Amino acid sequence: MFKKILVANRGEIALRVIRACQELGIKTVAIHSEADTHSWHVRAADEHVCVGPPEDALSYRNIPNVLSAAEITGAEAIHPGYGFLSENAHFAEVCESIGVKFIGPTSENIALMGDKAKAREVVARRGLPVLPGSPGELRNESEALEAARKVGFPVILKASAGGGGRGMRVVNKEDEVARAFQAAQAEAKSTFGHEGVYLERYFLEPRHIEVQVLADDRGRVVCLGERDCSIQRRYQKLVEETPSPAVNEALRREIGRVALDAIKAVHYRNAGTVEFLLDKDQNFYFMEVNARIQVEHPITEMVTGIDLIKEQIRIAAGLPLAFRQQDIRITGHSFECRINAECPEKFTPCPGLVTHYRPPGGFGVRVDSAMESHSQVVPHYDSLIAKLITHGQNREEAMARMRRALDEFVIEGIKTTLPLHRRIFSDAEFQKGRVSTSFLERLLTNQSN
Amino acid sequence: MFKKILVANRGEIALRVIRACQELGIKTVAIHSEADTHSWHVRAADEHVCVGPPEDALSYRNIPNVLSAAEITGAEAIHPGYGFLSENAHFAEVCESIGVKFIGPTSENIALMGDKAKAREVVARRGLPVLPGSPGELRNESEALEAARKVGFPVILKASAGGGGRGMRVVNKEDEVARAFQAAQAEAKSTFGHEGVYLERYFLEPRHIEVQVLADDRGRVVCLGERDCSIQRRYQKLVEETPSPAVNEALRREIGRVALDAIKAVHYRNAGTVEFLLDKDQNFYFMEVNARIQVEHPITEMVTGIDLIKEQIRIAAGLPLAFRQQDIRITGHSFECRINAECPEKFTPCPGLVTHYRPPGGFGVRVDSAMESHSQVVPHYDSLIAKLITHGQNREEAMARMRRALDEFVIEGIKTTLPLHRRIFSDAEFQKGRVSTSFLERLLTNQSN
Amino acid sequence: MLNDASGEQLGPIQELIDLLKRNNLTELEVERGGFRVRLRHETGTRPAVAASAADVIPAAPHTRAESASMPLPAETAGKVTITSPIVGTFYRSPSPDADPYVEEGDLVKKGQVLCIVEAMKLMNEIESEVDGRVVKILAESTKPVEYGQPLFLVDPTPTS
Amino acid sequence: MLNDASGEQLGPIQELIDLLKRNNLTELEVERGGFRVRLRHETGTRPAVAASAADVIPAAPHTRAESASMPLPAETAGKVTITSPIVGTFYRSPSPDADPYVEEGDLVKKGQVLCIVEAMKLMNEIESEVDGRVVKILAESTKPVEYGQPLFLVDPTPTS
Repeated sequence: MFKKILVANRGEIALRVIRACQELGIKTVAIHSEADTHSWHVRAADEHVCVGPPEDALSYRNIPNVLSAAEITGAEAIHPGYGFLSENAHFAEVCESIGVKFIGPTSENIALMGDKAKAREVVARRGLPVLPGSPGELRNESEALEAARKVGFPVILKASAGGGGRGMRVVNKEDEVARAFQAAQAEAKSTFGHEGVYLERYFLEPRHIEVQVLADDRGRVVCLGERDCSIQRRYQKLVEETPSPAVNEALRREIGRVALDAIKAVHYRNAGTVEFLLDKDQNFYFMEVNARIQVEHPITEMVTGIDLIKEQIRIAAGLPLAFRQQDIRITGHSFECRINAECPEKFTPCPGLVTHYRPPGGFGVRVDSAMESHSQVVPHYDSLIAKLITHGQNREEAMARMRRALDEFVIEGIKTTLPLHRRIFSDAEFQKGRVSTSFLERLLTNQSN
Repeated sequence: MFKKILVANRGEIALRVIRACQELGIKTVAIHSEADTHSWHVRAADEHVCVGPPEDALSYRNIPNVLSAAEITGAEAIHPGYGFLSENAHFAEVCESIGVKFIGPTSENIALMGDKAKAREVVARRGLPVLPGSPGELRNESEALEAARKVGFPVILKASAGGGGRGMRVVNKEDEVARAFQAAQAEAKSTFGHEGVYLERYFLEPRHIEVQVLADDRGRVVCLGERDCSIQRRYQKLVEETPSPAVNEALRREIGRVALDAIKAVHYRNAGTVEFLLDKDQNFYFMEVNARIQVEHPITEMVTGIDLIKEQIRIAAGLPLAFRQQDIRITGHSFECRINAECPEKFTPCPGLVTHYRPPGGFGVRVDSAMESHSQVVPHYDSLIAKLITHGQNREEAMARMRRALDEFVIEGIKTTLPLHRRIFSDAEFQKGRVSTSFLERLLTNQSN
Repeated sequence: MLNDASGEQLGPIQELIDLLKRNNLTELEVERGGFRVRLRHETGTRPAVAASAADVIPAAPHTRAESASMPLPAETAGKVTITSPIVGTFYRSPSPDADPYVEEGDLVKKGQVLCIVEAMKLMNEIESEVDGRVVKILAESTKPVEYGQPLFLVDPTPTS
Repeated sequence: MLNDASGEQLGPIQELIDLLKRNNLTELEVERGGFRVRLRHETGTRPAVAASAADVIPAAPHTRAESASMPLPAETAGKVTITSPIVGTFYRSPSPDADPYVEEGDLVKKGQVLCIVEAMKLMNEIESEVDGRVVKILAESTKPVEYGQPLFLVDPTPTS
C-alpha cells in the first residue's frame, strides 16, 4: 500500500480523498492555488504545497508544478479527484513514466473514453446497444437525410462544437431534414464559429441512468448498481438517486451486464461509470464511459457500504478486489443534492463569504463539503460547495430525510441552490419518481409563469 | 398517526426526536427552560413553550407545566427522550389518564423495571439467568455469610443507598465476610447516612452487554442485536459499539433469545434495552431493563437501518411492527463516542460558550448534537453535548473512521472529552476489542503514572 | 447611559437601536466620557425560526435574563412586570359572563387577584405582587401563556 | 466625541461598523483615554494544522494576497521579494562544488541569475527582476520550495 498520496484537487473531493487516506493510514499532500491557501483541504492534509496562482490552468492543471509537488514531498501516488487533471490522458501517462502511480484508469483508457465516437464504436462492435447516430459530421443535406433514415425519426441535429442547447434542431419527418440542416449549420456557425453538425436519434423525455463499476488489475469487474441522474439543468446534474425508480430488477440485471461487458471490451481499470440513456419504453443505449470518480459517487457508497475512494486506492496499489459480484448488496435508497453557490434564478455563480454555515446532522444524513462558517467561496472554480446525501430504508424515507435535511441546512452570506432543491423535493411528480431529463426545465418554466 | 407531538426534553435527544417527527410529517412542540430559550431544539420545533426556570425540577421535570404545554398546543402525544420524565411511572400514568399518549413503555412497565430487585425476580422465575445476589438488604454478618455461600465467592458488598464505588467491599473468602460486612456498613452509614448493605456475585473484569428490543401492542417482539458498553467511568458509558467483539454468533442468538423472553415475561411494550453482564467465561446474567430509548441507540440504527425513534412513535400510535425477526439484518459495525463538556482530567462539568464548533463529515460519520458555533453550554443539565457515531463495513473500518472523525472534530471555548476519546481509540487493547468495565479506570491510572 | 444630566433624550438611543438593527449587531456599547465604543456581531445566534409558534404562543421577550431562576417581577423603567408562574390559558375574568378582574388604569393592592391561568382544568389565581396601578395588560384573554410570559405591567408609584 | 453636545453624531460609529464588517471582525472595542483597543475575529479560518508540513514546506506567509493572480514581486517596506515561480528544489549554486550565485550584501543586476529551482530534473534559473542589493536570502539551499515562496529580499535602492 502507498505511504503517501498527493491529492491533485480542491474543495469537497480533495477533503473526501484525504479522509479516505486518513482512514487507510496513508499520509497526504494537498496542493492548492494562492486562492485556496486557507481552505479546509489544505489544513486537513499532512503536508501542503502551493502550485500556482488562482487560475486553475496555472495551478491545479499545471502538470509540471503538480508533479514537482509530488517529487519534493515524496508522494508515491496522485489522486486526481474529478475535473482538473482527472481525465487528462497525457497527465496519467507522464505519471506512469516517472513512477508516480496515477489513481484512476490507464492513460489508454482515458484516451479511448475521451474519443466518444470511437468508444461507442468499440462498444457497438461488441454487439451492445449504443445511442444511434451519424458516425461523424454531416457534410450536406443528403448525408443528413441518409443518416436520419438509418437512425429513425425523430432525430436531433447538434453542433459538433456546441453545447447548452444552441445549434440544436429536432427533426420529425423526412421533408423537414433539408431546412433543419441548413438552419442548424447556420446557427452553429454564428454561435460557435464552426458549422459542423452531426445527428442522433432523438428521445422524448429520456432518463439518464449510469452504472458504477470497479475493475482491478487482474480483470475482475463488479457492478455496484445504477444511479438515476435525470434531474439536470443544461446537462448539469443537480439531484441523483439510487436505485432508479424507473429500473426494475430484470432491467437492472440487464443494464449491469451490458455495463460490465462494455468495461471488459475496453480493458477498463479502476472505478468508472457507464452512462446510458433510458427511453420511455425501457430501452437503454450506451452513451459513454466516465473515466474518473464522479461527483455523485456517494449515493452508491450509501447503499452498498463500499468506500469507492478506498477501492480506487487499493486497485491502484495493485490489490485485487476484496469482494465479488454476489457479495454486493444494495440496501435502502439514497439521494444526493448538489448545493451550488449560485443565484437560484439564473444559475450564475455567486461567490463570497459564507457568514454562517450549519450543516444538517442526525441519522441517515451525510454531508461532503469543505465549507465551514467564514469560508470564502472563491470565484475561480466550480460552484459546487456541498453535497447533501441521505439514506433511508426505502425511497420514501430517504426523500423525507432529504426534505428535513434541506430545511435544516443553513448557508448564509451567499446565494445557493438550496431553495431549488427544496422545491424539487416537494414536487409531486418528482416524489412519484416520474421524471426525465426535461423535468427541471419544466419546473423552472412553471416557476416563471 | 399523531398530528402533533410534544418533545419533553432538550439538547441532542430533543432534536433527534424532532427530526424523526419531521420525517414522518408530524408537527412538533418543544418545551424549554429559561436557560434554553435560544437552543436549537427550540428553533427546530414548529412551536415552543417555556415551562420554567433553569432548574430541571421546576421545568423539564415539572409535570403540571409539561402537561399544560401539551394541552394548550393540542399535542396528542409526548416523547420523553431519556432522563427527566422518561422513567417516571407517575408521569406516564397521568399522561394516559388525560388522553395524551406517552411514547414509551406502559406505566406498569416503568414501575416494575424501576424496582430492580422485583424485575430480577420476575425474570429469574422465568428460568432465565440473573445476576446472583442477596434478595435484599443483609441484616447481620450471619445473613451475609449465608448469602455469600449461596452466591459463591468472590462476592461484593454494596451500600443500598450507594453509588460511585463508595461503600463497596470485595470478599474472596468466608473468614473475610464478617470484617468486610462491618466495614461496608460503617462506610455506608458515614457516606450515605444509611447503613443498608446487600451482596452480589463479584465478577472480575466483566463486559456490559445490552440488547435492544422493540415490542408492539400486539405482542410482537424483535431483537435488534446487542451493544457493548464496557467503556465506562464510574458507571457512565463513554464509548459503545455494536456488534460486541466478545459475542460470537451462537452467544448472540442465545442472549437475544433470553432478552426477548425477559421482555415477554414482563409484558413490555415499545423500545427497551435488556442489560446483561458477561463474564470472562462467556456466561451472561440479566441485570435490568432500561425502560426508555437510550443515549447509545444510534449505533443499533447504523447497523440495522431502522430508525428507533420512528418505531417508538409508530408503536405508540398503535401500529404493528412492520418487520419480523428474520427481516433484521446486521450490516457492518458501529461505534459511538459521547462527547461531554467536561475537563478531561477530573471529569468535572465544563460549561461555557462554544466559540467554534465544526463537526466532522463524510462517509459513515453521523453527529447527533444540538450544538453549533456560539452555542452556550449551560451548567444546569447533563454535560453530553454531542454524540459522534461512525459506521464501517467491519470493526476496523468503523474504528479508523472514528479516529479520523475525532481528529476532525473542532469544539473550541470549552473543554470536552474529545482528547480522552482519541486516546481510547489509539489504545492497542481497545483496538483488539479486549476490554472490560475496568478498562477506562486502568487507562486513566496509566495516564497519571 | 446616553441621556445624561443635560437632558438628552431618546433620539440618540433610537438612532443607536436602528444602527444596531441595520447592521445586525448583537451588542453595541457607547461610553462618552472616555470615548468608549463596543460593538458585537454574533453570527451564530439565529432568530427563532418557529414561524407558526408566534400564533400560538406569544414569544417571551428575548431580553429576559437567562439566569433568572425564579419568576420574579422584572423592573421595567420603574414598572413591575407580573409574569405567568405556570403554563396554561389566560383568563381576565373568573367566568365568561363576569367582569374582568382588572382593567388598565385600575389601582390594585398587593395580593389582589389580577387574572386566572387555567392549567389542567385547575384555575390558578394570579395576584399582584405590589400596590400600584395597572399600566398595561400584556396578554389576551382565553389565549395560552407560557412560563414567565409577561401578563401585566404595574406602576408601583401611581401619582394618585 | 461620539454624540456630544456639539452635535457630532453617529458618523464615527458607522465608520467603525464598516471597519468591523470590512475586516470580518466580530468584536471591536475602542477606548480613548487610556488607549484601549479590543478587536475580535472569530472565524472558521483556522491556522494550518499540518504540523509535519512545516518541516517539509516552509509555509508561505498568511498575509499573501489571495487575489494575486501572478507571482509578482511584493513590495516589503521598499524592498522587492523575489518568489519562486514554480514548485521544486532550491539551489543557491549551479552545482554542489560551485560557489553560490549570490550572497547577502551582493549587488545584483536585473536579469542576473540568483539561484536554481530544480523541477522534474530540469534546472530553472531564477533571475533578479530589479537592480539592487540582496538584503536577505529567505530559502535554504537543497530544500523544497512551493509556488510563490519568497526566496530573496532585494533592496532596489542600494546606498552604494
